[in-house]
Amino acid sequence: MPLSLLCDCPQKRLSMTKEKIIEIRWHGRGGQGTVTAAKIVAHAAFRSGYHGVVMTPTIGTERRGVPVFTSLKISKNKIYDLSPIERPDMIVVLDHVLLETDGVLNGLKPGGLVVINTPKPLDAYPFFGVKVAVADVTSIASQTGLKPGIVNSGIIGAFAKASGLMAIETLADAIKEEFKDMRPNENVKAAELVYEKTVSGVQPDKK
Amino acid sequence: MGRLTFARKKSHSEPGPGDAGKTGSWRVLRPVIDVTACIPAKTKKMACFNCWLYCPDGIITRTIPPIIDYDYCKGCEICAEECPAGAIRMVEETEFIKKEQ
Amino acid sequence: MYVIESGNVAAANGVKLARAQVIAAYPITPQTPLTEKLSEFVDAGEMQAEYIPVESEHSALAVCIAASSAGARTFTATSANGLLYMNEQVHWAAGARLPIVMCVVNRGIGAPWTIWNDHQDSISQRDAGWIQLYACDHQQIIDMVIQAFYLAEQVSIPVMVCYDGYLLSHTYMPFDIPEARAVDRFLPPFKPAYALDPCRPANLNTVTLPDIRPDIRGDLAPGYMEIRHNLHTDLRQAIGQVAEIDERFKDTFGRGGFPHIEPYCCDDADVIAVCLGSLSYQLRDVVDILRQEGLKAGVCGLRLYRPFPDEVVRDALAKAKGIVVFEKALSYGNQGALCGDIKAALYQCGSRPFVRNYIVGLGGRDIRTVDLLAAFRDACTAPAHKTDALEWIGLKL
Amino acid sequence: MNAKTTILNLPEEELVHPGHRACAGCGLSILYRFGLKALGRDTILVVPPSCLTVLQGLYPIAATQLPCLNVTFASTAAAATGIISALKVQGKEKITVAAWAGDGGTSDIGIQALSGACERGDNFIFICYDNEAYMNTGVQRSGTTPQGVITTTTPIHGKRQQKKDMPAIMAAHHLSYVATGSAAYPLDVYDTIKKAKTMEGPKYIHLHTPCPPGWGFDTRYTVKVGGLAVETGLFDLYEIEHGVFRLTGASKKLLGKERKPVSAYFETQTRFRALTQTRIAEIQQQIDAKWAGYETEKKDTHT
Repeated sequence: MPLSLLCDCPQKRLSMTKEKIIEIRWHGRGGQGTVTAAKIVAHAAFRSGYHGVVMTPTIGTERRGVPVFTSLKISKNKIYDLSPIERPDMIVVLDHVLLETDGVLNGLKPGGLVVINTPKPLDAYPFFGVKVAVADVTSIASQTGLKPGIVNSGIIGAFAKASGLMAIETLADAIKEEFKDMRPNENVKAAELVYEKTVSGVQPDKK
Repeated sequence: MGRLTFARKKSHSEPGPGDAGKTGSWRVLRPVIDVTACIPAKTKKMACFNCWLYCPDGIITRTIPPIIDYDYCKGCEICAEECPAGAIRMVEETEFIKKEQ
Repeated sequence: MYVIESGNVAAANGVKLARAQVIAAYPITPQTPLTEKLSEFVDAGEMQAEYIPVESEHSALAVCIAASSAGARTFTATSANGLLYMNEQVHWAAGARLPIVMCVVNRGIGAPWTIWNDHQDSISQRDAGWIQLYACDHQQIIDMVIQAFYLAEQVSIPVMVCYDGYLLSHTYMPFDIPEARAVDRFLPPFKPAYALDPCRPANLNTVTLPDIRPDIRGDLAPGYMEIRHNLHTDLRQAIGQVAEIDERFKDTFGRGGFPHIEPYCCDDADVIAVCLGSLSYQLRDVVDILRQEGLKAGVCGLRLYRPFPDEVVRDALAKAKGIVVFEKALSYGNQGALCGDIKAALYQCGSRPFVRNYIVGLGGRDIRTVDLLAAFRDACTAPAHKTDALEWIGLKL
Repeated sequence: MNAKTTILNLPEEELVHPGHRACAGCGLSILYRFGLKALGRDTILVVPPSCLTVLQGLYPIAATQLPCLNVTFASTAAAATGIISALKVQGKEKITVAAWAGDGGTSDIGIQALSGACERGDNFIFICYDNEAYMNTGVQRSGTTPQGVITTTTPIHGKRQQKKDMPAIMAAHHLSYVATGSAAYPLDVYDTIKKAKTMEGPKYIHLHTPCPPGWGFDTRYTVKVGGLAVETGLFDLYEIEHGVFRLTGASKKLLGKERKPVSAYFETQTRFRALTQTRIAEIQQQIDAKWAGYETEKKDTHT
């Protein structure tokens, strides 16, 4: 085989094997429950038939308040590649302020999805060529009786609605299990309410 | 794996006398008890036994009279030093060799 | 029962199912959550074991050495500098022939400080006389821990179960937790050939002379060299026992079949990648891409690194044109330790494949699939100018 | 406390086989004989490298009749923990676990593990036989070598630093029992270890151990030299039971009496040859001050 043929566009070929894997990156702050949110989705994904589930929390010295991220890869087949997500299909942001820090949206695939917990309206996020979903998770969650600042259950509702990857019922079950000793019903309620109130849209490319 | 097989696979030592051989050969001077001066020997009573007490090698008996195991006695002289009756005399080993000859 | 949990939790569940009786550990990243989980099991009464919060790794293994000598099934875990701090004890445990199981959650070693993954820690202990197993995913971790106790007790040699720090230890994946009753059938309680006992006194690990010497019955007992020869011989024999245990495990739990190496697309491969740990799974994706490109690539992960299964390795690799050894550790000033072992194993072959050595991911440097692909492809397509020189992937000089 | 043991009612059985490798006149040999008598057969020993390793025999013959685990230098007390926990899971808690380590294995390389085991409260007896230097490797200074002592690593001027006060360090761990003893008083050592056996948690016993070759005296004087250390008030016999300090044995008898001058002790050993008269006078002052304290305490407790 000629060398030139072998070397053409490794990225493209790479994506051929990887396209079966959905890569979701979760951004939050240390102590906000980012890992828990991703873990709940991981459980729900597994139950929805995604046999390949790999969730990797921030590697290193996690400290409260520091921006952290968690990677979640899901696939119908076993996932062998544990390398970090470089081109996420979806990005979930537990705190809109994090968008001001560098790198949160790095590598997002064209046509990908950004889910944001924000009090701002959808048009405050003019990201081109990607789908944006917003919900004011912080205030919706506090209406359910959860302590102010508990957003990791609520954001799952926004994720469920915007991604369409798995049923809200499956996610609700996973939330109940994860929070079985910590207000399970309120947490499920938060996810359900947020699910209802999530709005999303795709900003058309300027061109 | 049996115990012996296993014991041979590692350093597994079993109790027994004379790890260092007959340590009596280390001796230059031999403690000899003078039964006419030794308190238990003289009084025929269970008494004193400082030699038994202080012997680092535990080779003197607590009997009347005390008996020293010359196979293992290293000749440290503590018994002679600690005998309140001065009943233990240290004798050159060469004298015994001469006698045997 | 399927769960989605971290690799450390997988290991902890393996230890729980194995009914370890004495657990000693000292916190060190990224091992800590494993022993935290075990202390939780013990505290909650889910596990009947003594959990000893020691004051150092040296003492952690001291506790295991002594408890094992006194007849208990023992476990500890550590990483990186913790393992190095144990070093003396690591050798001691093997020489004393104690079936201790230790998880080494692989991490790079200082200086400078790093908390991230590479294999320098366990590789630095490869000559200590332990059995070393490397896991690729959580299922392997839990299964390997259970098998490790059985193996260790069969051959009276300690076993290290190594798995990648963070990549496996802190990553969540689905895995099956076997049923306790099935594990009990697989792994009977620990019955040592000798345990410290006032009724049968023995003085263990005493000074041993260079030459043989009669015992109290007058029978000749081995010298230091014979005892060490025994260790080596038994380690070599353990290669076969690893396979038997794997088969037994497969019969009970339906998982296994790769006791020594885990080859992927190796049968007709021109060039085979060799490595330890989860990297071999990542390389499977690379192999898939290369195969799509029409290149006959394969990857062979080693699960058993010590004793080195050289015959198995030779059989798997000798037919290839080239071998690419990807390593997360090296013998500084020489080459990767695994690469040296692979070369030695292939030395007897009539026509030897070329062997290239890539160093990757030291101190947690991201191992990007594209980089692996480029290096592997290079080895596949331009083997003619290949030399023995060590190459580094992802180095930013 | 029970009636004191006498020479006549000490157990007859020797638990150390004769013909072992210890030097003639070894202070440790005396202590070990009576230590094992006190511990009894239902005991498991832990021993790090030291003269005791040699005394106990080279493979495949053991001089000791008790089961013993030889362990690495730094790990003695942790190994004791390991044995205790293994016995516990097997329901054999009645067996006594005793560690015997030298001064280096206790106060230097072994102190981390010892402190850890004592903080954990593990039920064992730690016995330090203090011959005040690394004797097994040929007399190098240790943490418990007294000031001024000539060793092979303090060859000319003697050790410049003070002796580490190991029993005080152990007492700071709030142990149920800390006690000292000396090879010159084997009966007291026997009673002390017997008493330690009745106490819960970690127990620490520090034994002053004259060493003829290391200290530089004739083998016959082992008991005499050990006795002088006590009679001059330099090394004191005491116990600290649940935090309460009291002098014991020969040291207790010194209260209110005149003690021999410390120079009488120094003169018996060549290791003190670098001590100047001024230094000896200073040490004498330190001893006098310490004993003045004991006398005051005694008065306080009596009033």
